[in-house]
Amino acid sequence: MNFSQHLPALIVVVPLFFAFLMPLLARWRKQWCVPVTLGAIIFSFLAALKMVFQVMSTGPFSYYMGDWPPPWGIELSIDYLAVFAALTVTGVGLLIIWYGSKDLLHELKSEVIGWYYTLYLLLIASMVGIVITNDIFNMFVFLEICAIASCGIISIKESRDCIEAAFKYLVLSVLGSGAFLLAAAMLYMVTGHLNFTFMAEALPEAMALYPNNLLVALGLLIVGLGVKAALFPLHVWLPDAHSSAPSPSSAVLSGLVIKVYAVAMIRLLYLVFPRELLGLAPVMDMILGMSTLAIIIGSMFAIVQDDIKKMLAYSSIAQIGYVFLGVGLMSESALVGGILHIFNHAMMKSMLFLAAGAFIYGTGARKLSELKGVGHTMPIPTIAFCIGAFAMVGIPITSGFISKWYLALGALDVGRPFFTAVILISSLLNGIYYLPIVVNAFFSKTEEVVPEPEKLPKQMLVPLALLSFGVILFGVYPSLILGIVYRAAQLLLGL
Amino acid sequence: MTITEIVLRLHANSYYFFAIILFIIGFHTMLTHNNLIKKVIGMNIMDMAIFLFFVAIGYVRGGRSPILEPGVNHTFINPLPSALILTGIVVAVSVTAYALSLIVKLYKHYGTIDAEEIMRIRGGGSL
Amino acid sequence: MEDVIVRYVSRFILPFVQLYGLYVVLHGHLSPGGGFSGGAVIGASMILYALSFNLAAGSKKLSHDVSSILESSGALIFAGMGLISILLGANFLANRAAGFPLGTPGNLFSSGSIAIITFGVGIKVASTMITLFYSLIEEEDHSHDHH
Amino acid sequence: MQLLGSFLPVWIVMFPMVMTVVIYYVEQRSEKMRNALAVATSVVTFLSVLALYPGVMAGNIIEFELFQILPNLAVSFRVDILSFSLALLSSFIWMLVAIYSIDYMCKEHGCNRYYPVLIITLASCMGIFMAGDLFTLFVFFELMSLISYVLVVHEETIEALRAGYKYLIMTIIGGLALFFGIIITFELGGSVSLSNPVPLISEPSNLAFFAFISFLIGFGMKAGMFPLHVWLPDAHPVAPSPASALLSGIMLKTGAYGLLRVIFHVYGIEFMQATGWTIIIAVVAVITILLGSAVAITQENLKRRLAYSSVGQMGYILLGISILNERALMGNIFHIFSHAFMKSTLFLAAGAIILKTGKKNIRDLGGIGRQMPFTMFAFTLAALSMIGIPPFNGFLSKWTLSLGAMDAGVPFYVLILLISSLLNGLYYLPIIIAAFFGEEQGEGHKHELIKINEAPYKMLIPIAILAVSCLLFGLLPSNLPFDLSRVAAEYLLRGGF
Repeated sequence: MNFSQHLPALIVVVPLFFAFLMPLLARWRKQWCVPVTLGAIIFSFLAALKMVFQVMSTGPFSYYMGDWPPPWGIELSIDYLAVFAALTVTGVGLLIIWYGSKDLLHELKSEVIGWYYTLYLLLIASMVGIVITNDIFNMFVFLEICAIASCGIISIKESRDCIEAAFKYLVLSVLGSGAFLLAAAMLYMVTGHLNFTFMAEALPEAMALYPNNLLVALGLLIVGLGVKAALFPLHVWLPDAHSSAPSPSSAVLSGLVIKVYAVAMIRLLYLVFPRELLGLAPVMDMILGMSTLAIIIGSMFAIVQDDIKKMLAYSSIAQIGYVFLGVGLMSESALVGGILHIFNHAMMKSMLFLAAGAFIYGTGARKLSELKGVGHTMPIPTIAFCIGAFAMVGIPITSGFISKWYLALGALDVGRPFFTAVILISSLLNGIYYLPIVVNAFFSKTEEVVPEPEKLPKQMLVPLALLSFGVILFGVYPSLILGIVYRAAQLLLGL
Repeated sequence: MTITEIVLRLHANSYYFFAIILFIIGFHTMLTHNNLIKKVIGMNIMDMAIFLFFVAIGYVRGGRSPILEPGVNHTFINPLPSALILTGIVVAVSVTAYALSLIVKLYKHYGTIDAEEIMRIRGGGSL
Repeated sequence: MEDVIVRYVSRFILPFVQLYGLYVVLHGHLSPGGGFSGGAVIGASMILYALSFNLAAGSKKLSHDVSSILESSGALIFAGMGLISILLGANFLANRAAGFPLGTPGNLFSSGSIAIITFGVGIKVASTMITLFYSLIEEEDHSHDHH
Repeated sequence: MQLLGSFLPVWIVMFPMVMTVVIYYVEQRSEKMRNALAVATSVVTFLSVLALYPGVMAGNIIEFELFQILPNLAVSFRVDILSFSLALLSSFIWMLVAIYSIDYMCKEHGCNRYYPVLIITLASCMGIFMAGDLFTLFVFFELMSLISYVLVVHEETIEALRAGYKYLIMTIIGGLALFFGIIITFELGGSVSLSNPVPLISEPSNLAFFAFISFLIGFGMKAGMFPLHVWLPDAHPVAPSPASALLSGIMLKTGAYGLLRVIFHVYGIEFMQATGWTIIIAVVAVITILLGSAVAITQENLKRRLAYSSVGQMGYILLGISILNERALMGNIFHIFSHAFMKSTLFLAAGAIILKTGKKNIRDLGGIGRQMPFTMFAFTLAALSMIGIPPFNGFLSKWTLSLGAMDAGVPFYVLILLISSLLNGLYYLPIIIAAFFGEEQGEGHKHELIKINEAPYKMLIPIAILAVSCLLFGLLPSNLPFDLSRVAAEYLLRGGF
């Protein structure tokens, strides 16, 4: 029996298994909830890490669920993109829930905390499932689990804002899933396959017969995944949902969940649809247009926000624009930048949300104006926030710089310096809304006596410190992750 | 293309045609109705349209349900879409249940299930 | 709800409904239906009971707590069977390759792990429906207390 | 020894960085130790730079690649004569400012923030001058710009915060422009290294022009170039005086340094002569000179006037860059030296006045020369040098610049220099005259015996050294800065290799 060969299944199943175990644990062994959750995610993380090494040394491989080979069974495809995204999801997800193990005690009623871990594990499992599956229907199922779990971790905090935001999110998510399923049906109709690889083989022939059908399917997929990934005109649900949720939920939603849909979209666009189809309609240009608008308008909305979490949420809209910019430019560097930004933004944005959560935990303040002088009373979260802000602006030696570098280079590679300018302008806008917070935190004197903030437990500080360390590490030494991103991009572009 | 041709084509693709109409009805209900329960109903209609569409793909004219009996040979319909849609239905049920429970909570907080009313209360509230 | 007719009729049909649900679940690997359909039938029967008598009576038969425990265990059976396949040296959820006895097709005891998985799904679906019902109903009660 | 030599630049950059952390920990215990360490760090840095002298004068170029961040994108160091000159100048002035700070800052709050920041800006400044490629230069440039924000807002008054905000936004704009320029260079040249044997961009194209403009914006912003100078007159006066001295005296020059590197290494001199893009620099330089000098006259706040004067003086340097011949270039580099000495003297003297009397406005300064004769004497020397009166170094640099302009056949530039000198006279001389011969402001003091009330000697000595240097480097026909400028100018015109 060789465990390591089953890691593709186990990486999904172990969190899933413990997710179902969690209600039982919460009933009888409450103190076990946190260690078991952490253990399950650590297992997934290590599995992802192991698979990264495996893939880097021996190349992509597949796993057949139930020993049924495709096209009959569900195939998990462990390629560069999949392990990269799985590593991001499990790694950042681990730090977030570690932080959450203390923060949630503060934000949630004690009887629902066990359920929170259930939902969180389901979410992690479904996200990993989305990125590694090679089957469109399986992907749909994971998308739905992911949608419900992410609504769940918002509505679990039973304030009326959360409930309303969760409902809005749920309705739009279902709309997105519906569009996705319809697209899947259309693709199945013309190809007779659900497996991406077989579908991709059959599609060129099908395209000659039913080009319109495929275009509709492509449009539905972009809309469906775009709604979930909050691509610009479809982002309406995001600011409420991400800002009202408990801080660990915001971090995971903004940092990971929306990226996973982007990964799914990348896989479908590059690996399934024939490249000639993109010639029939200016799909990539539309994506570029949407992402440009997302980048600019998201940042502009962020500038006028007063609530720190709402500001971060709008910033996510802009940042997901970067990822799609990388997708739309269709050059190697840009794609590397886009994929890398998935990872970098996952770290930066979760860190920012967790830091914001720490401010709220310590002082109860959510308004930007109330955060004056917080740098002196809560140094570690403020420094983390500061590093995150610099990374968002794209100051060198932070990881944000590296992804911007690649995106900008990619835009120049295809001879479209306009998009380089877009990236730069948005960096400036990022500076306009992030830096004043940092400045206020450190340099402004407040007249009124600030009550001593609540002391943060180690479980909250260590993940923040680790994330900030990661942001710097991957800014100074990006080759740690670049190797796999490069290979992912090359695989996607068929180089 | 003459009218007859269009009608004939629609007839040939009637499953898809009606699925799309149903989809649009559901979509319309979901987006335009203020009543949250009606939104959920619209959501379900939309889902059902997709399910019907999916199942229709797998239908083979004259086919029977794919239950193997020794010694009997029939044309079977394609069982895969039906099996998939079973999963889809489960998902739809759970989403509906979840949406309804959210509506219950919303009603508790706002005393109404009218989206516009809720927006009004929110706007006028302390937010 | 205090309707004699409903009570009598439901008391009369409930055993048959439940038996039928059980039948569908247990023959999931042989005939149309299976865990989901059968589980739904069983769940519906419990809901019918709670509706026609009252919530307290329903809770007495199968409380909210028990049904949520069953819910978890149903899912655990499913995932556990998959893991057992791995322990037996085959891929996740593998059936024949993992060495489960397949028996003769058409017999009740056949098709290896599928029967067990279907059973798990049946438990899961039935208890989920009941739990959902309780959750919604109890929430409503809760809100009435507030008003 | 060879290895040690090539490691020296890294040491020069890393040592202050490490010391910053050390100072941060030490200062929790002892303030004396903190001050001593800060001074010691700057002295050691200065001496380490000085140790490069023999190698550099022998024409060696020290190159050292620390590590690669991305393919073809490394953090590397490279010391040639130009780097050396500016690093020497900066570390020298930094050292004096660190000594000056001890007494100046003792009454200020937040010293525990000031000293680490002072030292880490030193490190980043050294990093800029010793950068071996544009990326490293960019990293240290951003580091310095962002960290000196802390110096700008040190007082934490509303005014300082407002100025700081302007500074921050301008810094980010500048940084992004640089990023744009660097990435285009990378795209066109495949590398951003400064040690490429041929210029990185050889074909004129739209992209190349965009890159040029971006570099101009990025570095020009730092150098106080019109119309990007808007942050400067706000930011420099609100900082503590030693910090103003550094901001005006040294940090402005990083912009000029960057432009020199871009023109000579990224584009190359032939390219620049062929395309004539330097005319853009010339135009803004002329506007900057006139505007800076003219607006300075209207300023009431002493430090603000000095800041505007810096704008005007940076115009000279930009003008020198745009002319592209040996004597202009030499004048330009020499003016970097001169201005650093002059402006630091002026700001430090102004700081001494503010510390002792609290007077910030020029009209309050009547009779100050009798109270603080030594300080005002130093101020006078530097101001005269600013105006360009022989035999001060300001004269020498203007003279060389004018010769360069004549060589290039543009006497118009000489005219501009003259006009600006006149304007300089208009705003510096009244201060001096009022200080020595004017009546003291305020009532009831007129006939009191004026007490001599000088600043502590730890402040006076740096001022004295700087003021004397102004005179010395103008008086002696052959001195270190002048020689360095000459060699550096020749070196750059050779192609920088």
